[in-house]
Amino acid sequence: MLETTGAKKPVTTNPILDATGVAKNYGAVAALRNASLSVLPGEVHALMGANGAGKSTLVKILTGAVRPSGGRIQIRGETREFSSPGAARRAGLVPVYQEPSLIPDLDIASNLRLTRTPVEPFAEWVRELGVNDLSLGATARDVPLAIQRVLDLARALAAEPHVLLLDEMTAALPADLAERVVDVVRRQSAAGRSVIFISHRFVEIAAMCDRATVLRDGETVGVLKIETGVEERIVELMLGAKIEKARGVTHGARSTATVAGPPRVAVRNLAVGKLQDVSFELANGEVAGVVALEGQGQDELFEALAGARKPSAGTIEVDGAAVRFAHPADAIRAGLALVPGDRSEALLMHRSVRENIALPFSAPFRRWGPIALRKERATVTAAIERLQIDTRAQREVQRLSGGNQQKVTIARWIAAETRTILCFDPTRGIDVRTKREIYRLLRELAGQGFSVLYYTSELEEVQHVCDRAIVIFGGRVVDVLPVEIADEAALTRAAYGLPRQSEVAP
Amino acid sequence: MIRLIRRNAWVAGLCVLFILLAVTTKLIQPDYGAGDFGSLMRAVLPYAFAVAAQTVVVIAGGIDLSVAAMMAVTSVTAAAMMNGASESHALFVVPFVLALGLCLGALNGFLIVWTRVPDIVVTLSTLFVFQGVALLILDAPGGGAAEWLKGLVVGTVPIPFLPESVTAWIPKALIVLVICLAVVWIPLRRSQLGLSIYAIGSSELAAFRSGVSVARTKIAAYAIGGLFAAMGGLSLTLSTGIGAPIPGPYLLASVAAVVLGGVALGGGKGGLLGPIIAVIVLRLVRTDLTLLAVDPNATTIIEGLIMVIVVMLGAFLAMRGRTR
Amino acid sequence: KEYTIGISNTVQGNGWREEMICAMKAQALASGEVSKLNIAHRNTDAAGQLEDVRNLISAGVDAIVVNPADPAGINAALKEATDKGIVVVAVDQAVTEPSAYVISNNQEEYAYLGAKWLFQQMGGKGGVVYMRGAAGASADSDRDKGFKRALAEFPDVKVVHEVFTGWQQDQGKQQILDFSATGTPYQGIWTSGIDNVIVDALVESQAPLVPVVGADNAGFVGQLTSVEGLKGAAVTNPGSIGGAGVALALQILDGKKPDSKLVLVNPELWENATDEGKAKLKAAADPSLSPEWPVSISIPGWTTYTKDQIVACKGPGE
Amino acid sequence: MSVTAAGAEAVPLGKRIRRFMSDRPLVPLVILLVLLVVALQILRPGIVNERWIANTVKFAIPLAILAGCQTMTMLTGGIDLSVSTVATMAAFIVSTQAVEHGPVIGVALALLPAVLIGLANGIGVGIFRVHPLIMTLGTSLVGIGCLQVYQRTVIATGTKVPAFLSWLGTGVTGGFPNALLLFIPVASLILFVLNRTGFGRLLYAVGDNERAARLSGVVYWKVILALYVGSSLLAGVAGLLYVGLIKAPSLSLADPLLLPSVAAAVVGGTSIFGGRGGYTGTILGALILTVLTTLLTILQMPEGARRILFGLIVLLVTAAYLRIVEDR
Ligand SMILES: Nc1ncnc2c1ncn2[C@@H]1O[C@H](COP(=O)(O)OP(=O)(O)OP(=O)(O)O)[C@@H](O)[C@H]1O
Ligand SMILES: Nc1ncnc2c1ncn2[C@@H]1O[C@H](COP(=O)(O)OP(=O)(O)OP(=O)(O)O)[C@@H](O)[C@H]1O
Ligand SMILES: O[C@@H]1[C@@H](O)[C@H](O)OC[C@H]1O
Ligand SMILES: [Mg+2]
Ligand SMILES: [Mg+2]
Repeated sequence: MLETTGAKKPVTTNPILDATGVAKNYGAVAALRNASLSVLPGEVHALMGANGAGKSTLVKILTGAVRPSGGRIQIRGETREFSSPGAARRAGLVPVYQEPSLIPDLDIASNLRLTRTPVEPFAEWVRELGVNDLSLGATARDVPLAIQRVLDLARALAAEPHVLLLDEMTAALPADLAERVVDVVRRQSAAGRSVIFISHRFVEIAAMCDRATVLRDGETVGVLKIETGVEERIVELMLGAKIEKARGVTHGARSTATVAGPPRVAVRNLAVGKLQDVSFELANGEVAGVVALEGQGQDELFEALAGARKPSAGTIEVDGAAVRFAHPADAIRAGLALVPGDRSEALLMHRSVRENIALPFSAPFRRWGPIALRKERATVTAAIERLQIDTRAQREVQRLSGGNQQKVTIARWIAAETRTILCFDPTRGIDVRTKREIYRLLRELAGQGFSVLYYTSELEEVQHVCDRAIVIFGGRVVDVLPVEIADEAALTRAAYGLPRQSEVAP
Repeated sequence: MIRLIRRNAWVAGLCVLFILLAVTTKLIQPDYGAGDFGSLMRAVLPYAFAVAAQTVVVIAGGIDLSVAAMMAVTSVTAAAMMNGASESHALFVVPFVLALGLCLGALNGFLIVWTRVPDIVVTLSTLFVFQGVALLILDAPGGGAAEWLKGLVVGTVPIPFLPESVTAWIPKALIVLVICLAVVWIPLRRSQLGLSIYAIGSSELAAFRSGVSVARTKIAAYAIGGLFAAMGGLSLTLSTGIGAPIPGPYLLASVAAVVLGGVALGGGKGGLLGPIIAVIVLRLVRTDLTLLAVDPNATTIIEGLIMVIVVMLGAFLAMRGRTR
Repeated sequence: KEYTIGISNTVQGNGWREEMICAMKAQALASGEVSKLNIAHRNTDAAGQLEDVRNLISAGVDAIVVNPADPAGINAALKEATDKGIVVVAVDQAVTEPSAYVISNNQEEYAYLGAKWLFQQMGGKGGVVYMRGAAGASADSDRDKGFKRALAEFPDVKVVHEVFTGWQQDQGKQQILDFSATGTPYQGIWTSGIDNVIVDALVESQAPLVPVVGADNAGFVGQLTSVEGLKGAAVTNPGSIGGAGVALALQILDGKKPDSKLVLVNPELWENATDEGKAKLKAAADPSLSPEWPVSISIPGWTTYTKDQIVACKGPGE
Repeated sequence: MSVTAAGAEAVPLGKRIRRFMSDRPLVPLVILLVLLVVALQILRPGIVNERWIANTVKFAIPLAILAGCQTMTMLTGGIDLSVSTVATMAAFIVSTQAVEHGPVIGVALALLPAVLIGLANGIGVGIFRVHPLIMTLGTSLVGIGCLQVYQRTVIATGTKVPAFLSWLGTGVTGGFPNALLLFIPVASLILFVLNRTGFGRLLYAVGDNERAARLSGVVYWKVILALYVGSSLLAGVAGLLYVGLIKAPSLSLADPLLLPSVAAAVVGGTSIFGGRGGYTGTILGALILTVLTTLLTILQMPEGARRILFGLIVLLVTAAYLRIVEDR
């Protein structure tokens, strides 16, 4: 299982970076309240925490991209506060942020010049990281995302940082490139440089980190040495409680098979984006899970079904009739609606909960007239109650908590009585309790004959909500697993395109 | 790469348009000669500087509604200072006015950074302020200009190794324009500041994270805009010999030419060459219509139509490119 | 003889200037000597007029008749024109370029006559609202001289408000409304030809009808004989000076140069305070004209077109 | 992530006032308006009377209508720089056509270019995705050029402002300007559309988050097309009213209102980036700017100083307002 890496470096007692009591408020939202992090020279230090725990915020504060609301940061024992990333860079702290930071309209050479990065070492690192055909004249915008991430890293490495901060550097990378990153990070630490490493992948943590700091709700809740068996501890700390095996929540209540007639949605030989040839069916009253590794084209699939993107080949049938969507409005008319993974893509952040939920009602031209306010209030209130949305800050959705925001995006379609909801990683960045509520809600909907297509990046969710799991790999559906056998291990194998193991795990 | 080609294609397209118009001009008026081309370039001067000012700011992701008002301030300042003064006094006036433009522009940038009010609103406010300042300096068109300054844009200069038949087609006004723009623009393009200006225009966040001082860069971009506007103001004074406190039509013209020149509103893209050629094209259109004795107001229609159609076409092509 | 004449004017939409253009067209047509007019008529400033005049030079005209935006601002282009042998005539306002001819109303006298009458009506004391023309235009600065000369003769008359109307009706009206909204008392209004809208404004806002001086614009002349309680005077300022300008240019092209480069037409004052004045106003009134057109639609000794021709506003070949 | 409940803990007074104002953004505007009127009354005692109020309202109305166009377009993240041209065209056409064809046809003809320009703007912005600033600037140039050419064809006919427009624009009945007869319905309509109709919701939605609106089935170009046509029509109506007020049609009649119309919307709290603002604030903004203009005239400053103060105050108010609303 987990093993600690090689021989320990001589441990100096003086940390190179020491942050204590760091806090950051965004209005009413406390992204960080009391975070601390101490990194030793030559150490690879993992920063862990659930989505929204505040990892990225901490990185931004440490590197001067965001001003803290409180706390103290010491570099080599000296208290510092960086006013800009430039200042942090000069002090030897170089980040790779979670989002690409290349200037989109500049070519690579200019991007290097902008950060005064020497070209030779940069090119060296790029090759080292496994990218061989890079043109310095290419405009950053035109470079694929994964390569942009590699360039970000190479640029940071070329600056010869004392402390390198990597925020989910590997998340968007294919496995081979991710491995290269791990190699490179190891060598950094061997050379006596420190690395702060953020990732949700335990394999990577185990492979190279010395210690881990765990954040929960903006607070440091533990610092652990990476050793065998620490994984459980970390997860416990991250979630704040021992994860109960919440098996069999409701998925016994399947009604799929009993519904006669054509499937609610049938996808045949669909090609869109990275997807080459995808076929599956979604029955009435079914929650079908979609499982795929990052970047397999699942987002394109959902967008195509929601009418937000045109497929290049294949057909979509709804209730047995072929449909063609030129606009999400067409899909909505056919009863298909998307709940995107990124809440900021779905919400009118400055508008009220009520307006957000009622938005689809006003969209069609014939509804541009006066609003039936009483009806609207009734519909919206019903939806709010059904999802138990905390509406204390309902005048502006941006003041709601993330979980409540996510509920609003779902409530919208429940109020509109949309028959098929396409949920794309709806529980991303949501606390455990809210997650449960969402599972329950979706099962309830299925029980009433609604259909749900459910993509999740957290594999154990499949067994909480889904009736089946459709696994996509390499542009195709490689497997459809019944929920009984769709545990994490089986799904992971399938997601990597490996064949099913014949016998069920003991 | 594709982007590079496309950008150059835009400029090339403008050049073709210019050549077509030039040929048309010669067809309409066979007597059209070097002297007339000189007139064209003199008419181009203030517009070209106005559009240069706007271009820098737009590339930095902003917009400057006070361009014409800054031109008015600098123009009347120059005219008032040179009024009745000795010829050599102008030697002092020119750098002073350029510095003034730089300061006015920097003030715009500073207010945008400091108040966090959107740039459109800030420069809308300073548009009124600068207009007022111009009126306080001269409440009516007037003042004067040194003769040698006026002479700066009239006629031609002999250029070594070039026959007169060639230099006749290189009027001083063109030379002044090219030198003034090049002296600022070429070093800027190559400098870290120039890069930073493109960077903040392309993505303020990414630029900030790349260590660019967004505030300082923005102020600098507006300041350079102000410098170009001051050149425009000076060019007005030295072509009319007076300063006029009410701003001319340079704001709308500058925005139009920036867009026609292939610089995207929103920033981060484009160069100076396209907008300058666009401005020349627009002036030549007016000349041609005058030669044809067309109502000058029809020129307004045609300028508007060119703008609308070209921009729609550009947007349409961009859209096609995106869906591919 | 078949000449082409270029025309440049920088105020559009002002009735006086429209009459001027029509007079130019009518005179060109009536003369029979002009094959083509090339008219650059738009709202612009000195810089824009420079461009227009230069484009007219490029177009190869034989003469340019120009109403200058500024006395000095377009000299460079005028010089270029005369250097090429093009006859340049400035109408209505003077230019300082010595090679150009000027034919205009005597602007200083225009202002002096009206202002003096007004101050007399005010009993030699009180506040006057001074509504000027376009800032920097030489007609305006010449009129300012005349106005100041009259003012000097009446030490108890004070200017309580001075604005530039830009010779635009809408601006003038807005300005007087703005001003009367401030409640500052005044006893007379002098206008640089933006007159009938001022009377309208006073009537509409029920402000006291003080004496008003304006030009001989049809609307204002009509008001002087019809508006109850309005005292005022119209000073002649013929827009038809444009026709005279064309006539002068043609004369010069034909080789008959005038003795002086400056030709002045002297204004007259028609007031409604005396019976004699009223009679003159009655005789001059012409309700068939657009209210913003001056009633003096021809200049004896210069223009040769008929009323129908100027009203039709058609040039050669139209 | 967590939300701290705004509640029991002691909040400093300054912050409380701010929070109060940020929840009621109209309060500071009303305060400012009152302050300006008080200043006026102190500078010239007795000026604030029935006649003055009627006059101020008369002049604020056309500005408020044009600022309504800006408010609606700005809610979607746009701006309509063609409103002054449209207003001028409507004014000029009605003054030249109503004489011959009567008021009904005159008004119809006057509003025709408004519809055309609105359509062009809507198509450019909504379908071709041209930046609204550029699109409306372009159509405005075309429009003004057409008007100037048109003017040359009607020189002989002359202009005459129809009597009913003068009555509406300048008349006062029982102390109330007749213009209110037009403005109250128009303002109520705008307020109703923005607050109580599906279309109004969509304007906010499109400006707040276009992608979210699209995913909810909102068809962007339809909304934008309707918006710009509506804005143009409104501008045309404002032009008709304004020519009734000024009674002197010219080719630049409404030009001086363009920038103030943007300023009124901005001062009234509408965000130029879209999604935030409302028409009540804009009406207050228009009143504030009108009173401010009078105040500056009364101060008898030279024109230059007046413009400087005007600019500074617009900037100051916007900056202060931003602070109040954004900092929570
Ligand atoms: N600019 C902002 N305005 C308001 N809230 C913010 C802002 N940035 C972050 N937050 C909130 O602060 C919390 C911490 O966010 P942060 O991005 O640091 O989390 P994270 O631990 O990096 O999560 P992930 O694993 O998803 O990247 C989240 O609830 C987030 O919504
Ligand atoms: N603006 C709104 N927001 C939220 N819910 C709404 C809104 N308007 C209507 N509803 C709800 O949507 C459903 C249908 O509304 P409504 O009664 O207006 O439709 P209808 O007129 O019966 O149908 P149609 O217009 O399709 O013929 C009802 O349940 C109503 O409560
Ligand atoms: O009187 C004015 C005239 O002299 C000026 O030049 O143009 C407009 C007229 O109103
Ligand atoms: Mg995050
Ligand atoms: Mg993060």
